[in-house]
Amino acid sequence: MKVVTGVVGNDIHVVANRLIDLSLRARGYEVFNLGVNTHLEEFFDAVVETGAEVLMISSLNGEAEGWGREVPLLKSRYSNLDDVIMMIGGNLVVGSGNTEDIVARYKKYGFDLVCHQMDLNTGLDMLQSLSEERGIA
Amino acid sequence: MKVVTGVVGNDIHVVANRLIDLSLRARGYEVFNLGVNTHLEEFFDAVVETGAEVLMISSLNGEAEGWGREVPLLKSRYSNLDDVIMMIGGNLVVGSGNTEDIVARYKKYGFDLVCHQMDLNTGLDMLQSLSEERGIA
Amino acid sequence: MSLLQEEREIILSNEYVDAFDFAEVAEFVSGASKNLFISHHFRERDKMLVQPRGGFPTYEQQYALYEFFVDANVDVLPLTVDSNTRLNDYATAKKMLRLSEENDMDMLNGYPLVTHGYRTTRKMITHFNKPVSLRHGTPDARLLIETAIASGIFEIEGGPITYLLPYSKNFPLDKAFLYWKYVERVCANYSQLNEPINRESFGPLTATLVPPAITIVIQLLEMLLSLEEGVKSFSVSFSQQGSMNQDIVTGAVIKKLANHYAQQIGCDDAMINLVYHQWMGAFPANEDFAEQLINLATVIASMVGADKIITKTRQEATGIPTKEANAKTVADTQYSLRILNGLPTVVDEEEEEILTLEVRAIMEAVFNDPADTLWRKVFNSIKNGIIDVPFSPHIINQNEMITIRDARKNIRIIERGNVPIPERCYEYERSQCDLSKDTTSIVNDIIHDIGIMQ
Amino acid sequence: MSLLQEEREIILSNEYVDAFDFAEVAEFVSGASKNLFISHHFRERDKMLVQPRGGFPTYEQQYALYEFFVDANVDVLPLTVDSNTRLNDYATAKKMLRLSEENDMDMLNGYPLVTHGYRTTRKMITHFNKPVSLRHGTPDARLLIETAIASGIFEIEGGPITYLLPYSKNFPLDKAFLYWKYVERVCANYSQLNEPINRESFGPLTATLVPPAITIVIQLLEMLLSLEEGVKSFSVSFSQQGSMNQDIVTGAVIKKLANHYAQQIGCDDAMINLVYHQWMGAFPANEDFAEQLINLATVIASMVGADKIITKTRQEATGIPTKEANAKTVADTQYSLRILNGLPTVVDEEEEEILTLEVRAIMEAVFNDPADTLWRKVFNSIKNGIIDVPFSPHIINQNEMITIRDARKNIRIIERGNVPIPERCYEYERSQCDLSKDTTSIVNDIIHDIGIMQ
Ligand code: B12
Ligand code: B12
Repeated sequence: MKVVTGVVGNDIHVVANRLIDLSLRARGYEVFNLGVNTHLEEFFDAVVETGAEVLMISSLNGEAEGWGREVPLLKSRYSNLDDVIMMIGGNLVVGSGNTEDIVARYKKYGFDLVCHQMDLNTGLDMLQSLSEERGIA
Repeated sequence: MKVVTGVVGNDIHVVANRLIDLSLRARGYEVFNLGVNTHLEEFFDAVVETGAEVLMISSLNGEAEGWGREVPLLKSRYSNLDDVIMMIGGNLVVGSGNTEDIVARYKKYGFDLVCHQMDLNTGLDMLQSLSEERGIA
Repeated sequence: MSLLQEEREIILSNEYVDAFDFAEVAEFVSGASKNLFISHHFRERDKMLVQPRGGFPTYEQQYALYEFFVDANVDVLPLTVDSNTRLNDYATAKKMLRLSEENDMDMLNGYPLVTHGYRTTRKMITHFNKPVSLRHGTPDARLLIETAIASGIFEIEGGPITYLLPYSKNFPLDKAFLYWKYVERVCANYSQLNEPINRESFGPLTATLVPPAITIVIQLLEMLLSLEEGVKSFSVSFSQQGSMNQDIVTGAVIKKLANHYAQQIGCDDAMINLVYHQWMGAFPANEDFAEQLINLATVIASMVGADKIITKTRQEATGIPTKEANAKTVADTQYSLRILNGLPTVVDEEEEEILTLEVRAIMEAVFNDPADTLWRKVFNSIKNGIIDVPFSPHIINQNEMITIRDARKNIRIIERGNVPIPERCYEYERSQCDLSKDTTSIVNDIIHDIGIMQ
Repeated sequence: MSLLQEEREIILSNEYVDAFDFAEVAEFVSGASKNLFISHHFRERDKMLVQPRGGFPTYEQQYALYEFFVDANVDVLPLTVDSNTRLNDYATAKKMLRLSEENDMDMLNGYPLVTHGYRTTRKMITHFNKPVSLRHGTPDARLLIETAIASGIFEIEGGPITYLLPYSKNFPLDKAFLYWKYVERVCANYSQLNEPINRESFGPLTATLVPPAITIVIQLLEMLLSLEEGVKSFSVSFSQQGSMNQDIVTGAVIKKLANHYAQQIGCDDAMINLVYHQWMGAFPANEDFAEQLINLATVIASMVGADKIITKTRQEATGIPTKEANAKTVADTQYSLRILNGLPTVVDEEEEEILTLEVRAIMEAVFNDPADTLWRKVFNSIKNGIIDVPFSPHIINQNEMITIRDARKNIRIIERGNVPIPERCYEYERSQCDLSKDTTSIVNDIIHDIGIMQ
């Protein structure tokens, strides 16, 4: 299964990104890692180009909220992205916030899995369950 | 002006007692320091013997509450103690408590000045005001 | 029946004690879990052991406190005894316990162990199955110690000097020595049944400007008095003094000399450990600051290389801490110990030499006392001021030694009184301080030095 | 008109900047209060200066933050810039500022200084009359620095390497050098009008397993690039590394070599200071533990003998800290510094020697590059991996050096890549680690070592 991953926006926190890369490979995924400082269009373009089943976005520095709001509009400009599993994790707000509220908000932006300050392995387990559910594992 | 002072009960915290001794003398009082581990009767006996105008009790280890309750009964057994300024200070409860409640309680036990966790000099200034008020300074 | 056993029977036939079953207690100790013995943990440990302080009036409160401590990953549980029991005033303790139970308000500043008795207390101790340390401050601790060991408490703090000079106004000193001789022998005897009972001396003393030479001498003497009676596991201790370097020097000298003197009396088979107390003097009222102080103490304990640390709480300035605050310190201290890596080795040869000379000179003066036994030599040395503890409330203490802090906050002896500080050391100590000031400013400096952490 | 001035006019004629009045700004700097200059405080200070981090989107929030800091007895105020402004994305910064103002929700992780402009910001800075330090992470900081100095911010953090390799993915390196050359010259010029503007390098880099040799080399090179342009007050810095001893050694070596190399280029008239950052890596989520970590950092900073400490907060793992949490750290740190007395002097000659040899070897390799100017030599050295920063996100970084922690948690180089670590040092570093493990366990060790404080 193909995964496009990277860190969204003007965010350069790379450590998690390196670990995600390692972990995805260890779990047998084919990884296209766009690295840090990746803008939304680049993510969507890469998904289209690679035919990835999963888009896994990280955000650490608090920018995600700003970018998240752009997702619905931008996604609507691409066709054939409806089946892609959209996943986001890291620190999803500036400052601290209530996880339930945050999850609800990001689901509205179009994400299937929202992993605010969640341990990486828990997040990857969730991905596995969801892909099995959707019969794409 | 004569002051009887000491630390009440099974309390052996001596540091404040030494400083109180020094400070009272520096302010010109004649001091009868009974030291630590002094029981209520010893205080009252000393006031009677010396003819002191002030009884200044310290309690640091939290025992005061237990002894305070005995004051009204014991004091009633002595005559001529009504004009003595009764003062208590230090840590007046076990654990932490609300200062207002503590002051009210100790006033009921018969203390004129209640200095819970109060700076020594503030307490001694209060003593001065009160004695001036009562015309015994 | 031995003399000791006769004495034991008299002490334990007391209106405050339910029938004491010697045989049952011996059986209990013989079969007790190794986990209850701190001496066992000292041998097996790979990290500094963390022990809080804490005692509450009722059984239920103490039990709840232990639950909190265990959640916070405690290594050694404390049982701190209230101040009435400490002064053998069991009647008041009993009354205040009843008041505490009835009024939902604490009328005791610790756990009245004798009042609760060993049958009740043992249930709690064996339930938690952790080593428990008895903290009291009692000159006559005979009844208390019997009750403690029978309860499963296998570490006993204190000693005839350290639990007398800071803790009592006029308890007779010779009595204290004899009562503690009893305690040592009871501990030594029980030690033969299972792992050794650990004895720990109380190095902090009055926690107020006590110079390291006095602390160390008293630690060594209590160690010798205990080993003499057959105790096989002993902890010397001291508390944070205000200067990191002075603490490190103190730790090095006390370790070196403890082994030296233990060997001198042929007791090298005993295990000697070092315990460090987080700051024991006047605390800052600001609770956030108190935490910084506590954390600094943990760092210093590591640099000192202590085997156990005894903690304080953010509420120290206010009153008996809540179980929450107390458990928080334990968790924080364990975390700090975990992240304290790459500690440098510090050696200050000059300071070590001065301190060693001081301690050896005082020890020699004590040994040279003409009395026939060590305890009588020590007794005489306190009476004549060869040993002098600043800020002791006890009437027998000379109170002639004057100490003050130098610019680096080391505690320095500026008046030695009758303590035989060697000339060279005395000059060195005084040379570190500004002695040109008048008496009033020196008194003000002392007041300031007491409140140095506030 | 000089070339520099022409360039300045171009940069400052920008749709995001209100008309920049050069003459007025020069006059403001000339007459500015000495208190605004950290260089002045460094000269006068008798204690370590305490500086928090902090930037909020709106003027009102930033003002309120400063009020809290002043109450907590701060020495140096921070102005941390948001990540859009850092990457010169002023359009997004402007949009997000509006969203933040309208929505009562922070959409920026710092203060968008260019968007607010110097006229507004100067009001705040001069009102508080404390030195302010600009924290950004911007490769092209020309516009930002002009705005900062015009606002009364007289300490500028960063440099062409330290604000590029950790902070950017693909910003061209040569451009960064030229843009920073501009910054240095602007700072040097303004320094002639009043007290010197202080430049500070950003030693923490990626805060993830960077070995001290790399940190120090980069500090020294940025210092030289800055002094070359006429800067007269410069701070080298590094952050807590995880081993107390390694930090002390790093501090000793960096101080010694900074003076050495400054002298070599005839700049001994410049003032060089040392700044220590509390732990910059992954923090524990438990906020109580975070405080222990912060406090430990303060202790180490004192042992290192830093001139300034930059603080973290208990909320570091969670998100941008509240002003309350941020001010609390300042008050706590000031208290800790006050009670940290009697610090021992620690010297580890062997480690100092190894580290010094490593740094000098890398410096020599840089100097030996055939290019004509220092900045080009450095540029080439980064390109060919003579300088290699672990976990840099930048595409030009070699990423061939591999580091890991030894048993005492020192960061050790186990693969040197193209970095000219001398043979003897390399053997020493590797000999401290267990290299018999397979690759998977070494990767796991690295993950563990990143999270060492969690
Ligand atoms: C190291 C660090 C830096 C380094 C980064 C070096 C580098 N190039 O990587 C430096 C010092 C350069 C830096 C800079 C900045 N940083 Co920073 N940084 C950190 C810090 C201390 C550790 C991050 C880290 O490496 N953690 C280790 C990794 C392994 O853990 P992680 O990143 O949390 O990722 C884990 C999980 O989140 C999860 N995860 C991540 N992504 C995903 C995705 C999915 C799908 C799933 C399931 C899980 C998952 O898995 C990872 C492994 O467990 C954090 C605070 C903290 N966490 O302690 C702040 C932090 C992330 N930084 C922050 C900020 C704001 C900045 C700056 C803007 C400066 C500033 N204003 O303070 C700049 C950013 C510049 C930019 N353009 O982005 C904030 C973000 C605030 C917010 N969200 O509200 C934090 C939280 C600090 C704080 N409290 O203010 N930073
Ligand atoms: C040093 C110390 C000791 C030393 C005492 C040595 C000695 N002989 O003096 C040792 C280690 C031996 C000790 C023992 C114990 N201590 Co103690 N000790 C302290 C400590 C840390 C400092 C006290 C001190 O010297 N302060 C410096 C002096 C100058 O300040 P001060 O005593 O607060 O006095 C000032 C004011 O209160 C005021 N003041 C005092 N009296 C009066 C009177 C008047 C009229 C006025 C106006 C002002 C005033 O003026 C003084 C100068 O500013 C305090 C906690 C703290 N404050 O930080 C605990 C503390 C007082 N101890 C306490 C306790 C409980 C004990 C023990 C029972 C052990 C235990 N269970 O923990 C035993 C007591 C044994 C006994 N029989 O009493 C508790 C009391 C708890 C409570 N009230 O709820 C405290 C608060 C610690 C705590 N948080 O648990 N202790």
